[in-house]
Amino acid sequence: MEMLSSLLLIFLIGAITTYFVDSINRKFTGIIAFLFVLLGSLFFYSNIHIGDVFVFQLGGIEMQWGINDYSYYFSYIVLGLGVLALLYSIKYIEGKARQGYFYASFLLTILGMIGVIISQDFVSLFIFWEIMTWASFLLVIYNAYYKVKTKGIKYMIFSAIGAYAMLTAIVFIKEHYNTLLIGEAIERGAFNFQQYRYIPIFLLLGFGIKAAVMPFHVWAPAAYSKSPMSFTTIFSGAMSKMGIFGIGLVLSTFYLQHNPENFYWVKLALGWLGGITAVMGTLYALIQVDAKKLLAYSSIAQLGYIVVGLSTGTKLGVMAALYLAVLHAIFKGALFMVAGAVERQVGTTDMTKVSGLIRRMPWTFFVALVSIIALAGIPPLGGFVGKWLLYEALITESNNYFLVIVIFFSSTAAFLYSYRFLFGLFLGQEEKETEHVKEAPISMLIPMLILGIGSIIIGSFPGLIFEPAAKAMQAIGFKDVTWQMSLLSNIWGNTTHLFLISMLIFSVFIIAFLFLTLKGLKKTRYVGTKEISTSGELPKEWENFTFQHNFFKPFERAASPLYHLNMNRIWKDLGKNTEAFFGFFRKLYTGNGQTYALYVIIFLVLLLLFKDVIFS
Amino acid sequence: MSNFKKETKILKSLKDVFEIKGSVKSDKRISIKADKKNVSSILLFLKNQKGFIHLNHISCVDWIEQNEFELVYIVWNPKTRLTVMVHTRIKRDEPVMENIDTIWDQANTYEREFREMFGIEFPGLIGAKEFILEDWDNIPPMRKDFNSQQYAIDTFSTRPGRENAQNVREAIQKRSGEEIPDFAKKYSRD
Amino acid sequence: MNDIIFKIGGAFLTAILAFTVGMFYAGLRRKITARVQNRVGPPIYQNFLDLLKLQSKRTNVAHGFMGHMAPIWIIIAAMTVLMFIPILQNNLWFENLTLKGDLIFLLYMMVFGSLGMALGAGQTGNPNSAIGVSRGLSQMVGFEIPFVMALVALMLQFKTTSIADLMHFQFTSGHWIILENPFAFLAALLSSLGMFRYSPFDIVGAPAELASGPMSEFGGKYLGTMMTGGAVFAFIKLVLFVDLFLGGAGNNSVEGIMGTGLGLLELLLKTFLFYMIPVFVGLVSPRYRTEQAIQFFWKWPSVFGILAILWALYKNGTLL
Amino acid sequence: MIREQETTLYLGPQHPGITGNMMVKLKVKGDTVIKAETHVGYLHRAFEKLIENRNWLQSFTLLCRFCVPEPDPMELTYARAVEQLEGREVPERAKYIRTIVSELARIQSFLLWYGGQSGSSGLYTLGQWSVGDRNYILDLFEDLTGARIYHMYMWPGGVRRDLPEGWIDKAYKTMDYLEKRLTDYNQLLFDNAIFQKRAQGVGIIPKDKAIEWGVVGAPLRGTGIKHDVRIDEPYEAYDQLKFVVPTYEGGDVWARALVRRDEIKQSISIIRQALDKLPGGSYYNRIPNPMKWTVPAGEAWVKTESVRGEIGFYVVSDGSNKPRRVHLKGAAYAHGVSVLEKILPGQNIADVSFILNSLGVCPPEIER
Amino acid sequence: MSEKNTIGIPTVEEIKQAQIDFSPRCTAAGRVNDKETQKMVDYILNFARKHSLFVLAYGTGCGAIEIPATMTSRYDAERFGIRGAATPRQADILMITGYLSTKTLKRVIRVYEQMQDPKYVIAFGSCTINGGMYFDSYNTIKALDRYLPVDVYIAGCMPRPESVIRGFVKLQELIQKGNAGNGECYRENLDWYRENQQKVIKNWDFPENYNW
Repeated sequence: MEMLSSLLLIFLIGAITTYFVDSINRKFTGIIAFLFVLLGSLFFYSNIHIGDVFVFQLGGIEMQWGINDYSYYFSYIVLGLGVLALLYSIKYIEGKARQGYFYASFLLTILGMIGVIISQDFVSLFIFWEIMTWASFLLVIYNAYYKVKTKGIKYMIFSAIGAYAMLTAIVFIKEHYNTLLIGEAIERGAFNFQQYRYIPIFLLLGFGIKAAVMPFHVWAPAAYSKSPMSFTTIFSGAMSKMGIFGIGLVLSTFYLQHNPENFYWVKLALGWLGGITAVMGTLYALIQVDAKKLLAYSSIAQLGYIVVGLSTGTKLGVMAALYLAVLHAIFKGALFMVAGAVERQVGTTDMTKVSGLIRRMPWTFFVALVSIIALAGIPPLGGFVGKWLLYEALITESNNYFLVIVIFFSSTAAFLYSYRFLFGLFLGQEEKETEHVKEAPISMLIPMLILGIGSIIIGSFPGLIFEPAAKAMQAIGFKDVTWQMSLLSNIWGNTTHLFLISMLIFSVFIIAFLFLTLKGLKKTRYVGTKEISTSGELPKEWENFTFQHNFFKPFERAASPLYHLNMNRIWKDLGKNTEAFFGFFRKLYTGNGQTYALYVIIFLVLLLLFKDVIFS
Repeated sequence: MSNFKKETKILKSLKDVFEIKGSVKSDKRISIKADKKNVSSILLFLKNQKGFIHLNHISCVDWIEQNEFELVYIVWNPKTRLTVMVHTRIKRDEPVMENIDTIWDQANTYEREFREMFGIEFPGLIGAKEFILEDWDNIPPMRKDFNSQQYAIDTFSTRPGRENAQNVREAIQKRSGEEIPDFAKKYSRD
Repeated sequence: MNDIIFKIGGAFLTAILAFTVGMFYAGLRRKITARVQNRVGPPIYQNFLDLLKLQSKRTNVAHGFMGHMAPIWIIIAAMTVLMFIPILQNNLWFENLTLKGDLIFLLYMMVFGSLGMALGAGQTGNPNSAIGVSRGLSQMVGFEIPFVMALVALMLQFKTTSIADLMHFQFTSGHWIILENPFAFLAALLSSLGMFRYSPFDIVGAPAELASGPMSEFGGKYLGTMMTGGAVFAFIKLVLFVDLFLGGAGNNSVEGIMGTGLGLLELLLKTFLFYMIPVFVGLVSPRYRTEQAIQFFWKWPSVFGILAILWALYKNGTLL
Repeated sequence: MIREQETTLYLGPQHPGITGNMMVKLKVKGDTVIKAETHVGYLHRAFEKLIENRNWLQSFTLLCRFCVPEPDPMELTYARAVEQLEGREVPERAKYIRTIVSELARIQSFLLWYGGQSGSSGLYTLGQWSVGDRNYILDLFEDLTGARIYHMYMWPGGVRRDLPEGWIDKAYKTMDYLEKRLTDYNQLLFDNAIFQKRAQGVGIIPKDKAIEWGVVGAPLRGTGIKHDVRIDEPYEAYDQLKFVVPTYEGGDVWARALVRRDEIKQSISIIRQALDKLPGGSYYNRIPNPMKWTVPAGEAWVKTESVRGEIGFYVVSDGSNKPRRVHLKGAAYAHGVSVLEKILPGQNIADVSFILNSLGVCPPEIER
Repeated sequence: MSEKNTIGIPTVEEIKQAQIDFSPRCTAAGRVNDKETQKMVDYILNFARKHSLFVLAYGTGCGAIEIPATMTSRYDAERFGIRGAATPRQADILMITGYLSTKTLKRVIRVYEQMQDPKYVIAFGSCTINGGMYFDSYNTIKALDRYLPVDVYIAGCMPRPESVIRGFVKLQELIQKGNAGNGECYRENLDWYRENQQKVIKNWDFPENYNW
């Protein structure tokens, strides 16, 4: 049973080793870090089995680490994406300063996430959660080492709020249910909304902040877009799923122990929260000019779908959520990698400055195209399956009908930013400024292509994900979860045959492609983007022919009432109003990770000391 | 006809302020001749004091015999409906005229045109050099000493049969050997 | 074996039917337009000639790979959607894959073509194309909302997400959905105006504004293939609406080829009648600006959509 | 070289939305116009240069081609300028015929405007109707002058031909027909909610700046300022006929459209009145042999109201048989360049062609 | 005078020698098909081509005023399959409606080259034939066929809609015979055309590697 701790030890040793290797020879830092993660993953999948439990005492507190189907499912996301992201990092981060710092934090983050997955008691959950948060904070500020206050402070503040909320909930659980083990707490009904309903609410708050749910999403865009892209892959792909992991855990009791109809408001609130998150994320994504920020907002929207799926509490809905969790990791991981590749090769991802990269970076474009189609949910790629499950769950199994419209609005508007991303970076005029740009190096292309091809395969065979997802669902209490390899069906008996669809699309594609290409092949001229019909005029060299600014201005004008709900502004106003009152406390927030850590520990100690006084 | 009361009043007030020659030409038409340097102040005076807020037209005539360009500014008062035509002459050798597009924006268009077609310079004029023509490398075409027909023959390939286009009827007659038809004779006068 | 013959033969038959009917309807539209405009108008088969001419252009210009692919996406979307839409009731030849996919799939698949075309138009680098795409996608968000509301209403009311089931219900019960849920029909009808992209919603390729929008750089075989796709899509939309609201076609008990013939006749009649609505609206309407078009869809059609859902819940007994 | 931030859109010269062979270069951000630049010169034929090489009468063949949609006011203005220089009297009948012809020309130009304005907003049916019905006016012209577009009918001293037999009846009938059709047009265009939405508040010319900017004609009357050459300086038979000059407040496309809608009705009424009152007598004061015909030295500035607004001819004679200078001030001269460049920034791309049509920009008038 | 080719129109060399005022013609491949089997296909394709003529929306001169009349209700050119096209990529016919100023000529050449084969040019009005009344203008070209291959001339100033339609019908006859559409000839004799074009257009700034 030492396996779990040795797994964590591998990552810890890796972190320390990379940190010191960097000061000796910078060349091998990335490779070593990658090898450590690869080793850790191989170790995890070869030596650790479902059902492993490791119990030990730490300072009088009983700790329990273990693995079940539910956590095993999330380990795919963390370790799979972790390996790819580190492979990608080698070339991405090459030549930059502070590589040891980067890789050490990276490995610590993975360690934290694995820890969160395997911990079965609240104390270790909290500790690993904090390790994850700190390490990721170090990475968020990696690019802005000397401007920490402006870049990382929002993430830190919201993480702190989440951590305090979680801590409060843990203390309450210990108080009321006298246990720190998650399993026991669930059995004793700690997460029900009946008795001490602030416990699940505090927990949901803690997890929801990490999952960037609606009112607390404001940290996400800046944090996602400002950190190095290879890390954002993990950050948005895997770490936000830790929030989902937690929300799923909390809600599982709710599904199992109670008749959810009695607590319709929980479903309603969570569902609408997810729906609004999705809509706002989408609306803000489509007005972004920075591709990274666009993807960041899009991540928020996608997490909104997952929350909606979880909130339904039905088999199809939770399946949709779990499916989307993996799929989002796949396509959004790939997209962030694409953005990183563009950033590395061109120097910027500002869509008003870059255009026409398709001929310069064809493979990157291919990955971007596939992932965007998956993101937009267009058949026959994987994204469609998620959308289908979500809609069918909402229509057939939930009676939250207007939420369907909201979700549909969000996912239709997602076409807009999907197109914007592809057009902004890869299509449009090929300018002289980008003539020198070359394709990304092979070690960056491989993880991108793996993820891209992954979403193609999953589109035809979603059963590959359904299988572990079904097991995970059984682990959190659903019974008789059925799935098929490439067939979707709802409770009304309506089906969609994905493999058939893929075959049909593929065969029509072949026929149409052959017809259109072979017909008049000799007389078809492939010309550059400068040879367009500009009303007979000869365009001047300095004139810009790519439509880049305010791309969806008409939509923005039509939907202008929705844009007035700016959460960022609300938070800012709140901050300003309370500024005077909390003037003193503000001084405590230096934005430095270490002082922050100190405060957490002080708070913990104080809480334990005065718990009788406070909670009696 | 009226006795041009309003017209003479305007003329008199102009004569009080500026050194100009002028006359009332016809109903609602006041024609004045001014020196080149006075033009912009006269126009400003007319616009701001007398209500001639509408710039109707600016024209340019090439008096090659006197070696001068004549610029005519035609302004109009929407209330009294009078028109003042301000004439000024500038030397053909140094064709520079004051720029008045600060008084009326649309004067810019006229001035760009004159710069191109007559070669008159307006210091401080904003706008692309090429307004109507493109890649023009000859003398400004609207000058009287520019021979359009000769230029056309030199530049463009013409189709035979147009050499003597002035007397079309004769040419037709010569070619076809036909008589001029009666209906055509009716319209030809001597 | 017999099954495969039916499937492949049926697929070809459906494709040919959709293509022919779509092209003839486009010709008919031009003819009707001409008659309204005091003109004689082109012959009804004019669009076939246009297509033939475009395909027989000797030279073609493509602006790169995505530009080359643009018409292919449209064909793929058109053909795939066509295979999943029931043309006739209980007819083996026209059954195709109707039971293998549902409305959600159709909704998403119908977007496939426009998005692929948008990508192709984007690669040409013509600013008009990009502006056209921006307008088109924005407008799509507009009209899809009431349309989805109508569909959700139908799904809730009849407890199915399959279009074949909806059609079957209308056949067996004899009640057309236009009467069962009139609000859904209204919402869908108004959004269909946007789907057909005729005036007042022809903002994508508005000639006086954007030359021809996304199509600006496409000519010859590319434009011809797009025209084919467009014709098939017009047919698809019509059949979809007829299936959903007007009882579908082939509601007869005649056996064999006669029954098929009668069914097709019914289909033509219903689709023609439905087609005349966008055509005549288009004839007398100027074009909206983009945001006005979106706001149009978010006003009355969406109100009808919400009413449709409430109506469906009321009929279901789940309201209140 | 620094690439511009704004996207460049060439509206013209080859573009379905441009009103003639010109180019408006738009710099756009989003779908909002940031900067507009008019480029002309595509139609430059050097008329004014050529006229200096023609004699006084030969100039007419060139003159009418100044602006294609409405050639007759050009002839009329030039004829009046020459008459003014020469002091030649025009018979009363010729004055009435000239009035009728110039009003007919206004109507046919209005019908073209209907087509342009509705076509640029996507309503093609109206364009088909009105441009088709315009042929009836052109038929009248053809009976009268022998040509559909370029008539060269109004000469110094009167008109070239008398009215043919039965022409008056035909003119009455055509007017009746048009009046009937106009209600259809107006129902289709002005009662249309979408057109109202499109036209209202778009392309606003401020009232206090309009005259100073050089705005004339319907755009000026659309801002609420009543100015019409036919009333300010009546020519031909206009002082003997009753008509109203419509004005509307607002200065937007909608107000301009309303002005034009009312003006076409006024034109029909003017033609009816002129036909009613048509006096007898001679239609032409003969001029001498045009090859030797000289005009006394002097200058003339003559204005006429065309559909696009006031046009003027500045004619200078040096006493020879050829004009010294003929300079046209077209209505579109200010509209097409400086006014357009002022009002386009801030507008939507969708409205550019719409505004161009409502201003009646006619490029050959600008560059001649 | 050397012997002439089958169509009876002199070749480029002959023109250069004799200074005859004709633009060069050619019997480019693709126009004539010897194979029997191709004839039927050609017949059908030419039938489609002649009945589907997309006219580029480009009013190059004052003749553009009769185009609306031709297209609209009384004359209704759509009967013949004639309709407008917004961009050169989609168009078949370039109508030169009247005189061409040198500034416009440059744009017309650009637009013509962007059109796709088979493409036709209809020259409209007397001024495209020999300069018309602008014979002494310094800014308009006098003979269009020196700069672009013209298929059909329509004489008159302006030509009435009837004659415009007659011109289209004439073009249709040529298309059916396979004699229209000089895009390939233009390409073949590009040097000759370029020489003429550059004589008029002083600042020749067309892209060098311009693959139209």
